Amino acid sequence: MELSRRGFLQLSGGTIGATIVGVGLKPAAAYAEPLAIQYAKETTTICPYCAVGCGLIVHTRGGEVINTEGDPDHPINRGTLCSKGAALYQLRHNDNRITEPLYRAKGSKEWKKVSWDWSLDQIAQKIKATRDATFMEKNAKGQTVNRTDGIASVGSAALDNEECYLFQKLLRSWGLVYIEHQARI
Amino acid sequence: MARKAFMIDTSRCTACRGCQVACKQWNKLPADAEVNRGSYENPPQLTPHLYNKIEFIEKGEGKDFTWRFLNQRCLQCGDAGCIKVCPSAGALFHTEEGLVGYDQDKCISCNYCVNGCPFDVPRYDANNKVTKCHGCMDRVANGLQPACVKACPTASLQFGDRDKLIAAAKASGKQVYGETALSGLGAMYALDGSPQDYNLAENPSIPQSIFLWKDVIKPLGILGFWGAVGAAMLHYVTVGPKQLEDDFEDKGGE
Amino acid sequence: MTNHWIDIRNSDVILIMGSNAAENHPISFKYVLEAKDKGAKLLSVDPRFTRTSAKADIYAPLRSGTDIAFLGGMIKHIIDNKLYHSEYMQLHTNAPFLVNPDFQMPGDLDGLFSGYSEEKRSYDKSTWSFQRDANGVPKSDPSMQDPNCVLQLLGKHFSRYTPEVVSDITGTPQEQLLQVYEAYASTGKAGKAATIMYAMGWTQHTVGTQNIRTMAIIQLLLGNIGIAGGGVNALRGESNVQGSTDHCLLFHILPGYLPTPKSSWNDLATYIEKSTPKTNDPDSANWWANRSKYITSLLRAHFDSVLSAAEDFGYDLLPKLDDGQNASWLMLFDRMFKGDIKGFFSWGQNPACSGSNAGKVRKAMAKLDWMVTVNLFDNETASFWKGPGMDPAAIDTEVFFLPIAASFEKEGSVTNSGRWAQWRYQAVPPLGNSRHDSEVMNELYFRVAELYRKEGGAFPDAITKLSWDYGFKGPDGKIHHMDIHAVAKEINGYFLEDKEIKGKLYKKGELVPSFAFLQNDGSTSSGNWLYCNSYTEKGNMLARRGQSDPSGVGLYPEWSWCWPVNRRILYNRASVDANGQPWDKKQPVIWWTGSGWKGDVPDGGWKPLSQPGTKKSFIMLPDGVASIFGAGMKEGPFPEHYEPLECPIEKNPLSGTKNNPVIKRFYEEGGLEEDVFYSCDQRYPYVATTYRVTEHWQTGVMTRNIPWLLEMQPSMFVELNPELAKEKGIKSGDWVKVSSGRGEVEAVAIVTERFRPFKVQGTTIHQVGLPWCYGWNTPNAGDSANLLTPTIGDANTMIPETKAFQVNIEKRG
Amino acid sequence: MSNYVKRFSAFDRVVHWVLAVAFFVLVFSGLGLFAHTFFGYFDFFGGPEQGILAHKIAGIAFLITSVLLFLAHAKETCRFDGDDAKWFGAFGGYLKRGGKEIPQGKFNAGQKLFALFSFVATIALGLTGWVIWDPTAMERGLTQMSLMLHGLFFILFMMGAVVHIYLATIGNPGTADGMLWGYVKKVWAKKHASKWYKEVIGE
Repeated sequence: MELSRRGFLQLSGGTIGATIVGVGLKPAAAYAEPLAIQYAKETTTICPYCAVGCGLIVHTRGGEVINTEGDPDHPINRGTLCSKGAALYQLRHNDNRITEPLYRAKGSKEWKKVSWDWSLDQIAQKIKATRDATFMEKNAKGQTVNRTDGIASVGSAALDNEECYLFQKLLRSWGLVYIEHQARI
Repeated sequence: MARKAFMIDTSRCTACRGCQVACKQWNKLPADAEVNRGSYENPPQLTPHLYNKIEFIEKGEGKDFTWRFLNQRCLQCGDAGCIKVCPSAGALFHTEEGLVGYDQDKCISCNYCVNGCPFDVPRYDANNKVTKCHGCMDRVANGLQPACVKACPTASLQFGDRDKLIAAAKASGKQVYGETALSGLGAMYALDGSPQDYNLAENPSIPQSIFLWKDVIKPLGILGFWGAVGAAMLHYVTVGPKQLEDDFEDKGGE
Repeated sequence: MTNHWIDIRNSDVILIMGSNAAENHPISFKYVLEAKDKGAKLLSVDPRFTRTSAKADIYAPLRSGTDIAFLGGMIKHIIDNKLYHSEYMQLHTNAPFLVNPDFQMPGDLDGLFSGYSEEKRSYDKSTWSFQRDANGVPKSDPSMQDPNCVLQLLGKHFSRYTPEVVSDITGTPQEQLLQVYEAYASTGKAGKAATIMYAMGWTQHTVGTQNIRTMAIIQLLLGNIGIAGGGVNALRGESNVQGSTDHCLLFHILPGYLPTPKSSWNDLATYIEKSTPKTNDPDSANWWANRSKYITSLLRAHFDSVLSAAEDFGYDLLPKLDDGQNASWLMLFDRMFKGDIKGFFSWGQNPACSGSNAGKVRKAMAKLDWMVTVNLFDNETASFWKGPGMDPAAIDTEVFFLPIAASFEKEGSVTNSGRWAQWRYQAVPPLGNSRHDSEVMNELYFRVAELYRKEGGAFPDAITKLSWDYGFKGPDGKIHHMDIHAVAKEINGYFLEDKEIKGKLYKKGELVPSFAFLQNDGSTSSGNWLYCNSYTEKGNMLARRGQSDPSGVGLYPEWSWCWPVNRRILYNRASVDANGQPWDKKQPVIWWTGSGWKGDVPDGGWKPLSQPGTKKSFIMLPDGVASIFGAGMKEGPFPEHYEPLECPIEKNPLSGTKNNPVIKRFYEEGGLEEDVFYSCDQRYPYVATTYRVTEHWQTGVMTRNIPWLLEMQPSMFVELNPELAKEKGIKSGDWVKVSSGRGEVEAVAIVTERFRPFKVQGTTIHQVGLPWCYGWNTPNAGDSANLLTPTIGDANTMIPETKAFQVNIEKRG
Repeated sequence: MSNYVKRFSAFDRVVHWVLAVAFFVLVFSGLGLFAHTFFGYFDFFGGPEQGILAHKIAGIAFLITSVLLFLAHAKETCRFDGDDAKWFGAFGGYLKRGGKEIPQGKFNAGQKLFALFSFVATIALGLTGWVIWDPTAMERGLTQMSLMLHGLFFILFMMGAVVHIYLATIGNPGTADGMLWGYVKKVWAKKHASKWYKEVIGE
């Protein structure tokens, strides 16, 4: 009985007799589909959430993400993931991602789609205008400070190291000192 | 092939629910819109899009308080009620590794399996076809671990040779739930408490009626049917029919 | 983290306090449970029974904001029972040092140390000093018996923290208190290791820095710093918060933790002179003496290399703070609220939910002229103008939303909590029309520079003399595709001219092998000295995937790269005795072979301490030893318990000084209605704390937009104990209103035994808890718990006190 | 004078044959649910889902016609007398050839028993069929019990049907005439239902 339950009878001439009397045939089958990620391209990455720094593999095919799972070679997580890390796939396949620059005008009730070129030009002009208007070469004591207190920045612990470095370099070149991010809160 | 199985070590589960999401990711299952009902446990039940979930179990007070976590899923029964009641051969089946797989193309939407399961596991999707944890039979057939097992950070979920997992769990002093019940579960629990602590049935079994129906009535019935046909044929060729002419012959003979 | 994630498995006792690792760093439990498998004890101390507590051997509840009292009691327990590691303390700490006899402590001064000025609300630290010999080297008593030595003073200070007093403050039953003390203190001997895993549960208090100091003292008493399975481990919350801190996206420091120039440091020489720590002890390495090399190399990386030494390599081009100017988070938003800030970048951050007193933050943003938000998803900051209580028509802030690539849509490195900087690759191009952050920065750089070149303006040199050489320049003089490797190489640093060092010639243009090669003559550049060695002529060290672990303690020295100079365990020279032999022979970090060190990269390659001509083991500190007595703190060299700004009790049971005496009190000083607080006020009788859940990350901007995660934790909740729920007629699943002096939020009640009432000074105190991962921008999710939290910061760091404040809770009408 | 007597009205015959067709539809559509061996029978209906639908429609037809037929003859079928006991005692005379027929009314004791059984089985199959109409709708135990009972009564009914068909056709030549076109030979009536024959003829 035990054997027949997990036996692996295949439909064959031998089962015809059983078919006539209607007893004996137990279902069992081998699964033989090819794996969804077979021959997919693998790219390693590090989880964007907490600072454990788990490794993931992103499987892509035809330039699109088809699967994400833990990197078994990563010495920290060894292929394992928590719920957030395991959900990386939906960061790509996600209807909520904003994919065009948006602009909200003074007093407006809504966002408006705008071009990158326009946005960047506008922002550059705003930076310059505010910087020029608020720049202090000297403080009240007459000491050189070369800064602006009129622009501030927060972020980000979600940037890559290279971007963090670039970002602080850029902000400081504009004279910002109100530079803060997640590490303070 | 030696039977493979899950061993779920409840003492190691931190309820991070990586398993819940890894499963959805691999099987490409959508999320459901949920609301908080006064618990972390969401969705509150398995759904057609949720093949495994963590149950959060709070018991006791003060120093005796415990918060336990149980991974709920298809327990891949050796004697599987769902397979037993399924009318469509191959819609639900045991894979070579002993997992309870299914083939939606063969599902006839009869819903019998939903009812036949002692653990209330199978669900029907929007196409009215059976869904449930199939142990990532596609991954397992290709030599990979099921998605949930691979994701589990603390090895609370393990998958492998069933006998070895049982031996290892016993060696670490755990009570194994499902070693023999239902001809051995293919997803067992290594419990650090009693089955009641985890709201598990002490002796899970297929309802007696399914046993009577599939193991008694069905074979006896088929025998009975053919028996009746046989008896009729036998009667015809031995005793023979009641020919109307018999009476005339009788009369004539008198 | 002084140590790293894998190292947790080497611990004998793991204390998780001020963090909830199982929920917020789930993979850490891989190693916590591995340690438990080998017999380690897991201790969970938390106001609330968490998923961490569920796995703990001992769970001890404590009232939010009383960690110093809890740990102070442990220090007393260790000292009273002589459970400390004497030899370790003598070798590696200032425990034997003799303190200035004029130094006085809170036991004598009603909660204050000597030197306090009521008027300035700060200390004159002149008595917080050591007795020094004629050469200026601190005097010490190796027997540690002198009543003025650090250890004796420490014992005297914490003698007031008896189990009765502690329990009366913390609400922890004495039984559990002692269980935790005994388990943890059992590691004060060679061969035993205990680790502390903490996070924002310790930092987000008005005494945040001192919470950590208290633990650091315990670790030094027990000899747990530098060893495998030990250390003081901050579990950092974002994938690259370590890296972003290292690169100093913070007002007070430049990359590599170099102080931001201030107005009185008018030239580079003054900067170096004033900011370089000094020592008179010939045995102290005083590594920061190299500061001149690091700041000079930083300037060489930042600015055009034609700038000469005579031009201070462009030092003047860096913005300078006024002396004493604090431009930290709370100040930033305070100034924004007052209308002093016109333009604002919110780049990959959501202050409308993450900022303490978020209501004030949101109102502040309405006063901006313009704001640039850079993110993957719409969020409460970007769309603040249409948030609850806002009238878009009345808000004149122009807002730009720039959509950005996800982590696997770009290339670069991130530094984890264990300081491992790991490279990640681009798997797919940015989604839709989103762009790499670096490309956006590049565009802004060129467009602003172009405007200044064309139109002139305020101090254009700072912009036009910036070096920006990260790829091929097109005919328009602009870079159109950023080479992120060029940035990584600049961070590491180059030789800018041929240079011979220790007999070896390094050619101009070569990458600098490590920070030991950096120069103060302008011949080297390095964007961040701490990362010098990360991208060398040997290649991109960050991308390494070597699997070897020769030491067997899980260092994986060939996997990625770790600062500094690939040292996996900080202060590792404290893991050995005077002869260079590991305290723990089974789990050695480094060991002296007689001719050199083996194991991890040692904290300085000098010989063992017993040999002449060596340097002491704590090379970053001027005295060369770890500071049990730490005069750098603002509140005092030893930690003292003070109540949170908002607290449920009238009086600090330990002294007449109720709150941290040196915090900046916004409400009293500025008088803003938004900054109001209510201590011991019947309108807000319950202690509240905030936290996150496994399923969401930070304010939830990313995770609330991931349907799989939102499904599991769909909306705002508040956890409260059944007694309070009964009192208030609240059932699990009910919607309730939680309010504080700053605002209110609606939440679903989770009535649970996981919160227990505390018995404090004979009264019952209820505590509730709320997650801060929600925001109004996600339908039906509720709003941020930070609408409730106060405007008050830690005295040293100004990190806001969001972990202990007062609220009321009512069933929603 | 005719050699035939009228046995079944047109109403009887139509209802019976609707019932019979429904029965065969039920058998063939239900066999696929009964055992994997018979799964192929679903092909008659264009697939299992259509087969299940046919089973449900035929089930309703069967229920109605079976009840109607029973009620139409309840007066005759629910009354048993001494002769019926004798009939049962002699197993209806089916065990040996050429025995003396025991006098019976319009329906012999076996037929009456079969009618009663059919009615009971119809009700049982109808009730259980209603429970398992949607197997997820009702309480699990009840559904499982109903599935079991549905199968049990199906089997019993099948066995009864085999006997019924055999005895109504080749087992008793001439019997089928009554249900086919309404009349049976007098000689058949005299032999198989002598009391009824007397009632009809001998007044």
